[in-house]
Amino acid sequence: MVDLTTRLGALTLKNPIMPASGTFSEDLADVFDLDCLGAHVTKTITREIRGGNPTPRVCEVQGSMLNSIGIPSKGLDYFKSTILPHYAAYETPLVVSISANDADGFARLCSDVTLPGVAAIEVNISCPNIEEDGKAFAMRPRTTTEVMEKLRAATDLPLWAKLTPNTGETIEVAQAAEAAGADALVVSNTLLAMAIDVRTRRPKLGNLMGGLSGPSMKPIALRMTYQCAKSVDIPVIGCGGIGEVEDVVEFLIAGASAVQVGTATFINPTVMPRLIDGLAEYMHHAGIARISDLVGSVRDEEAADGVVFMEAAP
Amino acid sequence: MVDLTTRLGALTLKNPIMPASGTFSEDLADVFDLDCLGAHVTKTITREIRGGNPTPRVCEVQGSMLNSIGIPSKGLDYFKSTILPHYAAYETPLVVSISANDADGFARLCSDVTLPGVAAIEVNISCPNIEEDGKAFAMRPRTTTEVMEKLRAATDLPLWAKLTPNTGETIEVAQAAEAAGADALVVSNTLLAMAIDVRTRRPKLGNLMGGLSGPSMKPIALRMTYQCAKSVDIPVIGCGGIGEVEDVVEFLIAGASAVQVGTATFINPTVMPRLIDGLAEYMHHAGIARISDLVGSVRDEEAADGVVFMEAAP
Amino acid sequence: METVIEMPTRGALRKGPVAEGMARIKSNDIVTGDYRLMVLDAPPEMLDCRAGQFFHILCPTGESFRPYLRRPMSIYCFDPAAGELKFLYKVTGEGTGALSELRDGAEVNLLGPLGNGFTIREDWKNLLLVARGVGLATLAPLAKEAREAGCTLTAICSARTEALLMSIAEFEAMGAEVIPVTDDAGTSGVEALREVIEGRIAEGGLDAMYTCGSNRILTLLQDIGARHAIPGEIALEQQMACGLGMCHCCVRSFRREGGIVHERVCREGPVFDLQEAMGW
Amino acid sequence: METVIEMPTRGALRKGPVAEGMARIKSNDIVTGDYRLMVLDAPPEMLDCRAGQFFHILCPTGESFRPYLRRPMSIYCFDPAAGELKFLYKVTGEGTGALSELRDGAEVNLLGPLGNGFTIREDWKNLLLVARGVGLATLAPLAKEAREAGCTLTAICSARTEALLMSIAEFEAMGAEVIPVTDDAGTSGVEALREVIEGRIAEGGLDAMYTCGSNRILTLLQDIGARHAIPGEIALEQQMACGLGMCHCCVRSFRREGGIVHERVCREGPVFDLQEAMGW
Ligand SMILES: Cc1cc2nc3c(=O)[nH]c(=O)nc-3n(C[C@H](O)[C@H](O)[C@H](O)COP(=O)(O)OP(=O)(O)OC[C@H]3O[C@@H](n4cnc5c(N)ncnc54)[C@H](O)[C@@H]3O)c2cc1C
Ligand SMILES: Cc1cc2nc3c(=O)[nH]c(=O)nc-3n(C[C@H](O)[C@H](O)[C@H](O)COP(=O)(O)OP(=O)(O)OC[C@H]3O[C@@H](n4cnc5c(N)ncnc54)[C@H](O)[C@@H]3O)c2cc1C
Ligand SMILES: Cc1cc2nc3c(=O)[nH]c(=O)nc-3n(C[C@H](O)[C@H](O)[C@H](O)COP(=O)(O)O)c2cc1C
Ligand SMILES: Cc1cc2nc3c(=O)[nH]c(=O)nc-3n(C[C@H](O)[C@H](O)[C@H](O)COP(=O)(O)O)c2cc1C
Ligand code: FES
Ligand code: FES
Repeated sequence: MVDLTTRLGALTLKNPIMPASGTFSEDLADVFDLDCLGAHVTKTITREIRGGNPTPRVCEVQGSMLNSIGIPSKGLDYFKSTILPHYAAYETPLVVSISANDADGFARLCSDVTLPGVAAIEVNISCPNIEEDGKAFAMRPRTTTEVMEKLRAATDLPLWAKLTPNTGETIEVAQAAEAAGADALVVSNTLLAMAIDVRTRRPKLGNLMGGLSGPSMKPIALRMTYQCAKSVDIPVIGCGGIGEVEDVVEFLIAGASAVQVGTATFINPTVMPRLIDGLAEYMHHAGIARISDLVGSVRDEEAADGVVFMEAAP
Repeated sequence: MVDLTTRLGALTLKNPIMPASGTFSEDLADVFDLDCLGAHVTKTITREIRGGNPTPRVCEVQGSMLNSIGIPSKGLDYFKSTILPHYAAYETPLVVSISANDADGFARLCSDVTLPGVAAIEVNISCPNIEEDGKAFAMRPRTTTEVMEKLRAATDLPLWAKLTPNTGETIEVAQAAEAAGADALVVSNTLLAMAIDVRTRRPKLGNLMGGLSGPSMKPIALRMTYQCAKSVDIPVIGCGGIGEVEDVVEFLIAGASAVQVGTATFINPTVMPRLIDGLAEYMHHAGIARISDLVGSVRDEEAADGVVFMEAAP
Repeated sequence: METVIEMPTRGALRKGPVAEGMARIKSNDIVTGDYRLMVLDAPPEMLDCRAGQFFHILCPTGESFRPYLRRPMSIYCFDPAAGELKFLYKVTGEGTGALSELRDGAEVNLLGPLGNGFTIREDWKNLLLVARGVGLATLAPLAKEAREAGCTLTAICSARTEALLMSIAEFEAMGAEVIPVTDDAGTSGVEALREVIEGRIAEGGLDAMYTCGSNRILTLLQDIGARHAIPGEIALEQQMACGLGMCHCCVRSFRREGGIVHERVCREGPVFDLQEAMGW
Repeated sequence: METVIEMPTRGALRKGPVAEGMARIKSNDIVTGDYRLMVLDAPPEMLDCRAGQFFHILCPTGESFRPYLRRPMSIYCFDPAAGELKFLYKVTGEGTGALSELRDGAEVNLLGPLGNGFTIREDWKNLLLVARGVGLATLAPLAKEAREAGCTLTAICSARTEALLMSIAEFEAMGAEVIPVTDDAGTSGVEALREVIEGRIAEGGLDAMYTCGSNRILTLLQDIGARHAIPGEIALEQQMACGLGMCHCCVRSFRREGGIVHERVCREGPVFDLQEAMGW
């Protein structure tokens, strides 16, 4: 009997598969029973009503995609009146993703979504911090510490910090988030990228640049997952380019305790239930009884410790 | 008559296509006449003889590759006695890529390769700086300034600074390199990534992590090329995932004055001459007379200026 | 000892209103120019459709085409009795290029039916549709629904040349009156169209108008609709990623009391109120 | 006005010693188990080969397999007169999986011939090769070269089971004496092999030994070679990216005076001195 139960600090999930913020909503219930998932994660919400970015908001690149949606949000009230009650129908724990432009507003929102029916709060600190130079909170350890301390003080719920790959200080940021009281890290958000239509010479995204997600992100997110798992004691949730059972296993081996699936759901909307079944089957055939037998089991003894912190490759 | 001539500061190239360091050597002369290229760029050389990293040194990821070769080098003497004379047989200008672990050693090497037959020096400042915490020089503006000032003082040859994508400060680093006297920027080196063999649970690279190159890098390198071209006045040489004529055109439109082709040569060793011919044909059909008519011609008026410096996407 | 695999989601892939699965290609031939007709053998759960709905198609990767995202395609024809689903598409890029290479007997992964179809209110009797080019694919199934609702339908079919006019026979078979117009004949311009439509209105009245795609025709119909208080609907297009309402990439702007709002083409659309739609 | 395109590299793709281009598949069938034989119609510039050299093959991307890098494959057989090139390969992953799906008549992009082949010194008369599994592919063309050089060749062919023994007829057709050994029969162990080879040496002497692939056999032959002062060569494998010597990913370690050195399997190899090669 394969046991897919996954522990994320105080939270126990029935399996390690959950959606990535912004690539999931109650609309997916049209395709399968959402109660099979390990957790539900909302699109990032903001306090105010926001319109989002100009279209086109997505484009393709070789085997992956870019997006610049811009966190359109119907605001906090709509979340409380409509979204939260909707998820009450499910047993699966609900994780609410939130964001704000400044640390105090972020903390207030965090406090306001600390509500019955919310199992954890994912803080999208990969979004621009307009008090500083517009760089995301999670680009630097200092701004990570500042915002995470305020967020920690604002809620008793498990607090997941979602990191950005657009930094040269992944490990320092991860450690700052842990020190400031994060209960888990989500690794990671999308990587800033661009595409131009050579015919029209216009950027393919209305907002000029956007975030790379999908298979191209996998080796980058896997590296970050490994770096984070090696340098913090809180659980790491892997995210980036996951679409096949082997991807899930690879992230677990690298040190992730659970994974989020984003872009793959666009290509194959039933991918998450397929991954849950496929993971059980894989573990059965490989004789692996528990998820924890996989987590962090990478055989990296031979590779020198020094290179864990290596920052340049060739 | 299409004119492929490309100006890179003091240097004029007969076309904008050149190889990326580490993916090219005199061995390619077995396949085509290397004199068709806009420039020749050597593998990064170091003063000392170096062995390089443990094998496996490359692996595949979805539609791209990782490498961790580790700059094996036969040293400066071998370069002078064997490599440099070899390239004397060609008209095409020779660009020598160099690297070192500390700024003073880097500058001394730079001075030592300032030799007849060398047209420009590409400084691989994406390599670890062991005087600091092992992070590459080009990860921070301060360390970029320090090393680039010493390098600038060490040579009168055109100095190309090769940037790393493993930073959250691309624009600041680009401006630091320019301010310290770089004549051009090469954008960029590989992005730190990882892959694990789920069967053996071992890292797929002997050195644990390695650099992502190939098509997955394209939207990232294109974004950096655009950011750099917008924020400095020296020419930018695009590099990352280029393999088709449309890719070359896309980088030129984004602001690159020339491009380097790396991984694509492994897949298709004749890709560079094909790109040169294909670019001429493309320009002919599109009615574009000169390379300079393409460079930086991106129609980004509609996209707000503010987002140029945006650092987080969704 | 035989171990038992716990299948935590067994039964999770139960049928929701939207199906995801394979359909087998019966034929996939050129209609005219770059237009192709794909006829599929589809399972019953995919055939509970409305005119105006669409499928999100996973176009296969091969040597020459490497699409990544799914591609939205209107339902050109659905026939639950025959187990058939048809798409009429124009080959324009990676995705439709990949579709065009599929041979008879190949399978293709479909997600759908998706979105909201056209409305025919009970009190509407005289309907008009204006379709151009591949817009026919979206509007064609309205003919059948109109007939089933006991309405008379006039279809203005527009194309660059006569050779590119498609589906006229199909419309006529459904009892619709077809008015072909072409650029070649100079009959497809906005003013020419206005005359034809105003003529219809003068003759017998119009209860509703339907269109899709073209900005020019949208503006014309909005103007005529506003003057004569004739309601209408338009099917819109937009880049799509998920097709289900999750990603918010497919929004368009609409005029509403209180200001301009964004709605998702895949979820609130693709069919929208004619007057609320904004040009692009 | 007709403009002229300047083609700056016209003539640049002139024939170097290494060719890159397409070859058409004549057949691609299962030999035994996971082993397949691919027979290609190759252009003359690809057929100026030596035993031990290899080609770097661009395996096609499809729905089921998506290899990215090229895959190195030894030349199993080359016949300039017939315009034929053959590869014997074992289906193990993405690349060889993709190759195995190619149908007769399909084209595949080859780069080669690459690397250095085996040496047969003029004064060598009695040669021995030890091949296991797919190592046969690498060593097989030595039989023809040995015959052309007027040497006698003994081929010890090793496999898991008798069914997996390949190419015995081909070796015999080239006048080689074949000694089949299998795990099933218990004849393929190191000590059994040692006995056979020592027997040969005792009988008539051996001038050179050739092998490839297996660490176990390498150690055995190094030991025998050192005892009896018999030279030898080994063909080595390593992950490859460029195949041409540019990327330095394919190195292996070798014992030389002065210490251990790295050499590129694609450029300095794949054939190396038996005693210098180091186990892995
Ligand atoms: C609801 C809906 C129904 C449609 N029905 C039909 C139909 O019945 N027949 C038909 O031929 N076409 C239809 N289209 C348009 C069709 O989706 C595009 O032509 C197709 O996506 C082009 O893909 P491509 O890869 O061939 O082109 P590319 O230019 O390579 O596409 C690049 C990207 O742009 C997107 N894109 C390009 N054109 C459009 C467009 N017009 N609308 C939305 N996204 C686009 C693609 O989906 C892809 O993500 C419909 C679009 C929508 C939104
Ligand atoms: C010079 C040379 C000659 C060879 N000749 C033959 C031959 O004639 N017949 C044959 O069946 N095989 C031969 N091989 C091995 C063959 O290259 C590999 O089996 C093949 O690359 C496996 O690819 P894959 O995608 O099917 O396997 P995967 O496991 O999916 O490959 C993953 C990666 O590992 C590399 N790789 C895997 N195994 C090997 C290996 N043994 N050597 C080098 N790289 C490897 C692949 O190239 C690829 O980059 C040769 C190898 C070399 C270096
Ligand atoms: C269309 C789209 C919208 C997204 N919106 C959000 C968001 O609102 N908040 C957030 O934290 N991440 C957002 N993301 C990032 C994803 O949650 C995820 O981190 C990223 O896509 C990498 O995972 P993937 O490769 O599996 O998609 C979005 C991604 C996409 C593609
Ligand atoms: C095998 C390999 C070796 C490389 N070696 C070097 C090097 O020595 N110095 C350097 O500056 N960049 C090196 N690079 C990086 C390339 O020059 C280039 O910046 C990168 O690969 C991105 O371009 P591409 O996607 O076209 O390959 C190497 C890349 C590869 C794949
Ligand atoms: S395509 Fe995702 S919301 Fe419409
Ligand atoms: S494979 Fe590139 S040097 Fe051998």
